[in-house]
Amino acid sequence: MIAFIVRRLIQAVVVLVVVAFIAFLLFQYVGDPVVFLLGQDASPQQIRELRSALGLDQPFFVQFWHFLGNAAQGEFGLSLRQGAKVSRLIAERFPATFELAVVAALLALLLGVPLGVYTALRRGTAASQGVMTLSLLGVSLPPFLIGILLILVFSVTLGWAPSFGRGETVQVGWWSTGLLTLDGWHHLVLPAITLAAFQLALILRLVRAEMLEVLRTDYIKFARARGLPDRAVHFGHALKNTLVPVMTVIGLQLGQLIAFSIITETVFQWPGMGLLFIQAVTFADIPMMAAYLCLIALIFVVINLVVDLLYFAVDPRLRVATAGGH
Amino acid sequence: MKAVLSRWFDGDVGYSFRTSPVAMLAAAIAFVCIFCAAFAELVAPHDPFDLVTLELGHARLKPSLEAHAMPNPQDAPRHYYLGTDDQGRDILSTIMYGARISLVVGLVSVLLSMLIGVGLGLLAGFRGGWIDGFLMRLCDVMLSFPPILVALLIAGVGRALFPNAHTSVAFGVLILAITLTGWVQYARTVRGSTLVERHKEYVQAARVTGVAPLRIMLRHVLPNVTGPVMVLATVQVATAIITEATLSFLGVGVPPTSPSLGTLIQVGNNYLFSGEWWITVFPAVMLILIVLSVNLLGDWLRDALNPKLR
Amino acid sequence: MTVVAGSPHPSPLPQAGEGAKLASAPPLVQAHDLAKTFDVSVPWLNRVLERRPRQLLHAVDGVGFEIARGQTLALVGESGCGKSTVARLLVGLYEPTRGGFTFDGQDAHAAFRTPEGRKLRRRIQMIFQDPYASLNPRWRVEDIVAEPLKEHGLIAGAADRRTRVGELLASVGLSPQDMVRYPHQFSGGQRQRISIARALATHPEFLVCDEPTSALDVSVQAQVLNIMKDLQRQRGLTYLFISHNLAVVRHVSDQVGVMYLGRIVELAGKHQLFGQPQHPYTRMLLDAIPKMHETGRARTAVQGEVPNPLNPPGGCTFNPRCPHANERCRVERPALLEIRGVRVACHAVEEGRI
Amino acid sequence: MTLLQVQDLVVEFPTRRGTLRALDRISFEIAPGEILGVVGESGAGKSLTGAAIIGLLEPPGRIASGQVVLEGERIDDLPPAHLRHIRGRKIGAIFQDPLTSLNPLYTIGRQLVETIQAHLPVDNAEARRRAVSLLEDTGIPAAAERIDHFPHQFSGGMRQRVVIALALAAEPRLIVADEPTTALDVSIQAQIIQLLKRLCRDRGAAVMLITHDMGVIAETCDRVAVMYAGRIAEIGPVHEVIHQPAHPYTLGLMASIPDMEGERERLNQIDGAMPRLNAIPPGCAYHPRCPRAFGRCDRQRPELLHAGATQAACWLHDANAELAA
Amino acid sequence: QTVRIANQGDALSMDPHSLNESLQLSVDGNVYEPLVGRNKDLSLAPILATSWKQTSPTVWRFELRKNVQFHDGKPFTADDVLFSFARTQAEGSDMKSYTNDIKEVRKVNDHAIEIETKSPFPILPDVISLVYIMSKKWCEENQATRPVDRRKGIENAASFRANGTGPYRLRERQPNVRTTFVRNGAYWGKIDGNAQEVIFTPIGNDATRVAALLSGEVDVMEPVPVQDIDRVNGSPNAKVMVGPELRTIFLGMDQSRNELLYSSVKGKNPFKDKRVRQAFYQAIDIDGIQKTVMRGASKPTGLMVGPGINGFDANLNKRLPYDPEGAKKLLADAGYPGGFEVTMNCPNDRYVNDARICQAVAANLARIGVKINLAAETKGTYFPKILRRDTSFYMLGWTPGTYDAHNALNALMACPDDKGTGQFNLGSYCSQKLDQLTRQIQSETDKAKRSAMIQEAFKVHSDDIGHLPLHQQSLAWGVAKKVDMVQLADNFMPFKWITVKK
Ligand SMILES: Nc1ncnc2c1ncn2[C@@H]1O[C@H](COP(=O)(O)OP(=O)(O)OP(=O)(O)O)[C@@H](O)[C@H]1O
Ligand SMILES: Nc1ncnc2c1ncn2[C@@H]1O[C@H](COP(=O)(O)OP(=O)(O)OP(=O)(O)O)[C@@H](O)[C@H]1O
Ligand SMILES: [Mg+2]
Ligand SMILES: [Mg+2]
Repeated sequence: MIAFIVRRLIQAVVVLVVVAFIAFLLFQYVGDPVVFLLGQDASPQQIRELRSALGLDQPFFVQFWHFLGNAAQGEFGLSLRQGAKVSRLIAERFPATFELAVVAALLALLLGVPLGVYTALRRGTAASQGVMTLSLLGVSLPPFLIGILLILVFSVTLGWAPSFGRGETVQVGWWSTGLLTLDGWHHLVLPAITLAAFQLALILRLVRAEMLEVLRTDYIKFARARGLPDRAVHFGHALKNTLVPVMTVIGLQLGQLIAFSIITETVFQWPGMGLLFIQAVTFADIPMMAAYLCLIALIFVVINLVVDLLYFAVDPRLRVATAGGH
Repeated sequence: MKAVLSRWFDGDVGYSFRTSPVAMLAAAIAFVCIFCAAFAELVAPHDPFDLVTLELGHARLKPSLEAHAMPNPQDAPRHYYLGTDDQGRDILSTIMYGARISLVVGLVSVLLSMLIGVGLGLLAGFRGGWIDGFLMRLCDVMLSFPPILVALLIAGVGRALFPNAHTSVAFGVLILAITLTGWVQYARTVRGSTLVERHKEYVQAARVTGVAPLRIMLRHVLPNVTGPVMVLATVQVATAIITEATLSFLGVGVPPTSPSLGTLIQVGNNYLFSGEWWITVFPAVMLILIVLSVNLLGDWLRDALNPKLR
Repeated sequence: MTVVAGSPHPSPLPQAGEGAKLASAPPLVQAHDLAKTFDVSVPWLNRVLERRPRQLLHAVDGVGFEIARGQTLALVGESGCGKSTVARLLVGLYEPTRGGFTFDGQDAHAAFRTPEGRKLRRRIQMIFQDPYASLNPRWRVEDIVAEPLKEHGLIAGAADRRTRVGELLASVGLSPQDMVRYPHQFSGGQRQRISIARALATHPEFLVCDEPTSALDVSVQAQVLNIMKDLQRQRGLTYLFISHNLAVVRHVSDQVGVMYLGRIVELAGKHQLFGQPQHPYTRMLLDAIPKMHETGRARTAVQGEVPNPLNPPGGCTFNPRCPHANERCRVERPALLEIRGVRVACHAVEEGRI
Repeated sequence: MTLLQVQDLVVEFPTRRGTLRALDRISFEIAPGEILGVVGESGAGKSLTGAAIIGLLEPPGRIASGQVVLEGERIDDLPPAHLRHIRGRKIGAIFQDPLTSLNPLYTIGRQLVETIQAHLPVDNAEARRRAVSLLEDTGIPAAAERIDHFPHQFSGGMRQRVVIALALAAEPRLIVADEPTTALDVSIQAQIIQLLKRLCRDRGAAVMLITHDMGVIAETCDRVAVMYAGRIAEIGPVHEVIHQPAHPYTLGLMASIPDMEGERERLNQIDGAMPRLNAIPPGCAYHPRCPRAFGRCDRQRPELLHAGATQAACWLHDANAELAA
Repeated sequence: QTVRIANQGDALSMDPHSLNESLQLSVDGNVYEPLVGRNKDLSLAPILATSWKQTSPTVWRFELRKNVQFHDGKPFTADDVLFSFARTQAEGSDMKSYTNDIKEVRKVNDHAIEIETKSPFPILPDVISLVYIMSKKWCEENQATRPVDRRKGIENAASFRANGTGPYRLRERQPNVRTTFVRNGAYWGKIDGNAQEVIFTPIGNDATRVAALLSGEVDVMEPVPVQDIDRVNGSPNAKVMVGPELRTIFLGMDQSRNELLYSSVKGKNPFKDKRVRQAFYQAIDIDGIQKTVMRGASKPTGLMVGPGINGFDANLNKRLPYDPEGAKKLLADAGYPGGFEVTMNCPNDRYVNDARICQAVAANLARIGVKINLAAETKGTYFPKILRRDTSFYMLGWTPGTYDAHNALNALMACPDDKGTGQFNLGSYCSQKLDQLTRQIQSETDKAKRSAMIQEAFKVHSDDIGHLPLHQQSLAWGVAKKVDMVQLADNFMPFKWITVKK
């Protein structure tokens, strides 16, 4: 198992390098930072100078190599647009995104899983049909529309929740948290719902589908025959057997939440990484994008590693399969 | 052909279709949507993609049953049942034409990513070892890129290769971009289930029979891991349609003169506060209908394909 | 027709009536020193934290036998002694940890790995112990039984194949109309029959039967056993037959191997074995057979504790339960020796103590 | 006083091509401390009877009519919440398929402890102690160690014993044992049988033992029911049913048992196959295969009739009618 | 009184020399001040310089204001001015273009300086109105003597902190989240407004920004999307201040290549033909666009600069009439009776309703038979593309940074060379006459003569139909009814003119 983890860590490094490589490839197509760096009155001479000063005129592989060298030392340079350390900017923004993503994920999980179980158990009843249909709204309404509608209803019309920003935050070390203030939670509600809507629907539907399969198995029947309480049968035995696919998807979705909450963050002006990233894209802020993509890659690598380890934790059959070597 | 159809209709799947009102309703909705999209030229009252007929003066009209006089007296007055958008396009017609774009992009890209993802996921889960490792790390890499960036990359390359083919390449770019970022979910999900499934005895029985691994994967394991795939796929259709809108906005998709459903919603979104709700609401309803029917059909098909649920 | 051993081409099916065994012909199936070890350790982290050692389970530990063409070798023994594992080794589902087996003169495990292995697969089939798990829950019976036919291209037309599947089903006492149903719609015994029909579909030469009739009622069991015997007579089929039902074993087998904790302790012709069992375990086993005609009477079960396969006793693994065990039995592992015309692994028998 | 009474039980599967009647008016009863053997052709409906008794028919299967009465209380129409207290506690069930009956994700210990605690107010340590002793009772070697293993790490026979241990965990009054010893070698089989018998003797528990092994039936049961095509063909004391079967089917069944003495090239078999559920012939279901069928057998369905010490559903034993030649 | 202001974007840095972007300069302008600033009508105002005069064609003398203190209490002197001008020329500065024409800045005494330009430079005071003065001492103490240099990867204290002479001081800065300013109690001048504290927040999303204003979470926001102007005006507690903006939106055509890159016409360039350009011009229904797309929030224009720019002449600001029929004829005359196909590039997140304007133009052109393939994209990819001149037909907006017509002539209309002239003349319109005039305007110091030359140059351009001017978009600020403020046409928002009613 330790060999497994070590192997995965080595692979993770490869993944990061590949991501960085592709990221660099991409930058030729997302725009030219120099155009945005210099004002409209800059002379061609200035543009040429800046280009060479930034090393943008060097061959692709030289640029990439420089980037790797610096990145290996945890140095991603300055944001071209903001003129501040990329690492610091990301560190500043990470807590906001992370808190939003985690709250949204919890919301999606805590509602999605039980509702999924419920709709699977009460297949065909009006209530579960209703839940299923509602969940379709979650997957078919684009998040920007959900966000705007929420704002329209709850901020503008009712005035219950603020429409933008993170509210009051408290600094805990380098981490700024909005979870310790009432105002912070107040600001969190709408974005979290917006972000969770899709995940919630997906998890709900997935759990339901898997539950329906598992509920038909012999061991569930046998568990019932032993007179186990329904809760134990449904949540202990059935739910756990749905976990392999559900975990995979949840893992992926959590990654997606952290990585690509761009739209929600834009709508609610949530000062997170997604907002940072979309700005970086609009202004072709290469160091920022590179660092961001590497961070996302890292998040996914970690999440996927955890999911794979959880596979083992959840399903002993897989454990033996890998340990015994096939 | 007829025989095949009738066999299918008499078969289990056909039977469960005939006895499921939900499935029939969903199919009816899907049929109407697809029909309107495919034959928009015939069904739609106007051709919103034909710029000549657009009347800027008719922009943002409310939905109504009354006809509007054209500014040029020689033209016939027009009906805008669902109102018009900011360019004077008839929403009803635009929905039909736009649905064509959205459906093609949504369905094709989901199908493609499903094919790729399920294929690679099966391979990874079934073969294990370095193939598994490699494919899953590939997933890690792909996951790190938002579709937006991938689309920009592909569009860049595409334009470099075919500098003069903007609109025709656009579709390809969209589909490719959504596919490339979409297959990962399927791959990882299928792989997870395959890991469990490949140790079951029926797989071993097939091995003993001498069935080639590829066939075992496709014929034995695949049907037993499709459950989550169906859920994902049906849900992803909507996501793909919305992603298409975002990409089009960034300039790598279809031009704004031929808006897709997603684009309409996105454009209309700007008019929510100013009270022109119909620009966004009707396309959104259409999108919901499409997604609803796809999901209901998907749910039904999943149950219908599962012999134990019959 | 004579089958030339080691012929590079797989021999065609022997025609009806020609399955008579040739004393001089080398055996069709030869297993030598087969062993399979499973790693059943707890997860690495727990092992480290709880300081538990790595645990290896020697499910099969040096099993050797041969079966001549047209013969039946039965394996009996306590459950968990490794019979199914042997069966799985023979059909190539497990890679042996040690040893190997030759089929018709060629190294089967090497062959399984090559494309040629597919041909071999057709000639070796298996009936699984657990009928339900071995049937794909999403397939109709028709497809399940037809799969080997399709896979080996035995019957081309779909209609012909259906007919053949119908015949196969009928031959195990199912109705051809059952073709359209799915495994979960059958009773346990019916599933077992489906699995038998599938195994018979390719006309295999060697059939590994892991408790093929245990889920069948006696009348269907009689039908199935009769079919198996008929096939053997007509086509010279070779069987490895695993069963707990000694009456059935006695009926079908030519040779019987008695396994105990991963090893063969006695290997003899059926008449010797049932007539004069040598190994103390065999004797106990035979005593434990329920007697049909003495209703309500308890039989004598094998005495003593069933040993732990993870931590088998030293020397002869049977020694803790053996009435004849002495010091040697506790330290020295007996080899399988030819004694009094049978092969038996027992110091007591070797020394003539019993 | 009977423990379990099954009356005119009918189980049906509605399918798209008509309704299948898998159990057709089954009636029998079991007294406390009694072991009732159930034998019959595979597919005859033995497992379904067991499943119907504990209320775990798989949909779309359903009890169409008849009733199941346990200790004077009707249980076939109880709501699920009530049933739960009966299952495991009053009726223990052992299913036919050991490999799939165990949850692959939990250690057998956890499944045992959970079951014990669902019914008995004991703490973890006590539950675990009981679990180990249950496993020992069923003859699992090194039970204390193997309790923490997962189902897939056991051989088929051992899994079967685990399933038995689970069914016995809460000391039920009635045990529905569906082929509990099929996967076991004779010596373990003997242990299990002894265990079941001991339960009956010591605690007055009753057992409904479904099996194909006539040796086991002979050794264990007090009475036997023989089923055929969803109906009871014959029911009576074990000795009589085995040695003087009254129903031609039972007769054929007994004849096809391979025995330890004689040497036969072929076993006796009953030719033909049991009818499919959708094509059960009118009258006696067995008549197409019956060597002694006569006039009314293909028209009128025989009810259970007294035939010596046993009861058989066969017109041969109709005292009121003349035997046809 | 606290005023909460929301804007589309954020000032990216507090360093006034790091980026030449109007939002950043506008925000920083509350903390830092130039020598010469602007009044409410954009006329020049003495700020840190009390007066200035041209002592020779190339030398200007500025008298500096006395008794001015930086926020940290240090006095403001000529050294700070010298330092700041030097700083704008340092590595990493984006403000170089404003001081490029300066040869030397000399200290006369503590409160007077002289600026010598490389050549006669009549509009120097206009040009330096965005050069903010920093404290030399403070910059030295904080290692901020140069603007942050992205190339070196070194951060800079001046990005996050500020020490100016302005009416507001920086209290707290969270980039892209919130920046808080408080009134400078020791300000040298009078502050008209009464805002004690200003909280500045970026809100990128249009709808969210509107929502924030409507729900009262902000008091001022900018810009209001044109379609929401009515809604805001209709709300009980907010209104929209609409005013002209300096930026002119126009379309450009590739007039230099012999074959267009993206067109169905092969072998020749239709845009080289004035008739085609005129046909395009007259096909555009600018009033329809103004009414429908811009909802009235724009001012159609016939010139490439708007009112408020030095050199603008209302008499010249006449458009050719909208005339689709005539346009069709012109096209036919030019040899395209059936029209042709051309790709139009357009941004979709840069100017007010940019992509929608393009769509409307495309629809207009469709009426005369020209098929437009509209490629609208985000500014991130759009600008690099058109700046490569990889376009046949494009949209651009321009505000002359110097508030002077010469800037527009030189950047947009003069023949491109590799020294920066005509850098944004992306269709390479070329006119000898105009080029010559532009060079003369550059150094002509006589006001009247200069104006005449500018007008002549504009006339040349209009007659050639070098570009297709569309309109000046309007400023639209959403303001709570309790707030009074001054709207400047250059879209700067000085806090000192904000008053909150009780
Ligand atoms: N879901 C189902 N749909 C249709 N028929 C079914 C279904 N489940 C079981 N049956 C039928 O019901 C009959 C009785 O099945 P049951 O499992 O009770 O047999 P059994 O007597 O236990 O046989 P065995 O000894 O082989 O286990 C069988 O003929 C079977 O085909
Ligand atoms: N995949 C596996 N992983 C770990 N241990 C295994 C595995 N398969 C079998 N074993 C162990 O190997 C031993 C032999 O198992 P096997 O299935 O061969 O027994 P068997 O003789 O067939 O028993 P039965 O008659 O009960 O089926 C058992 O102790 C079992 O627990
Ligand atoms: Mg076995
Ligand atoms: Mg059964």
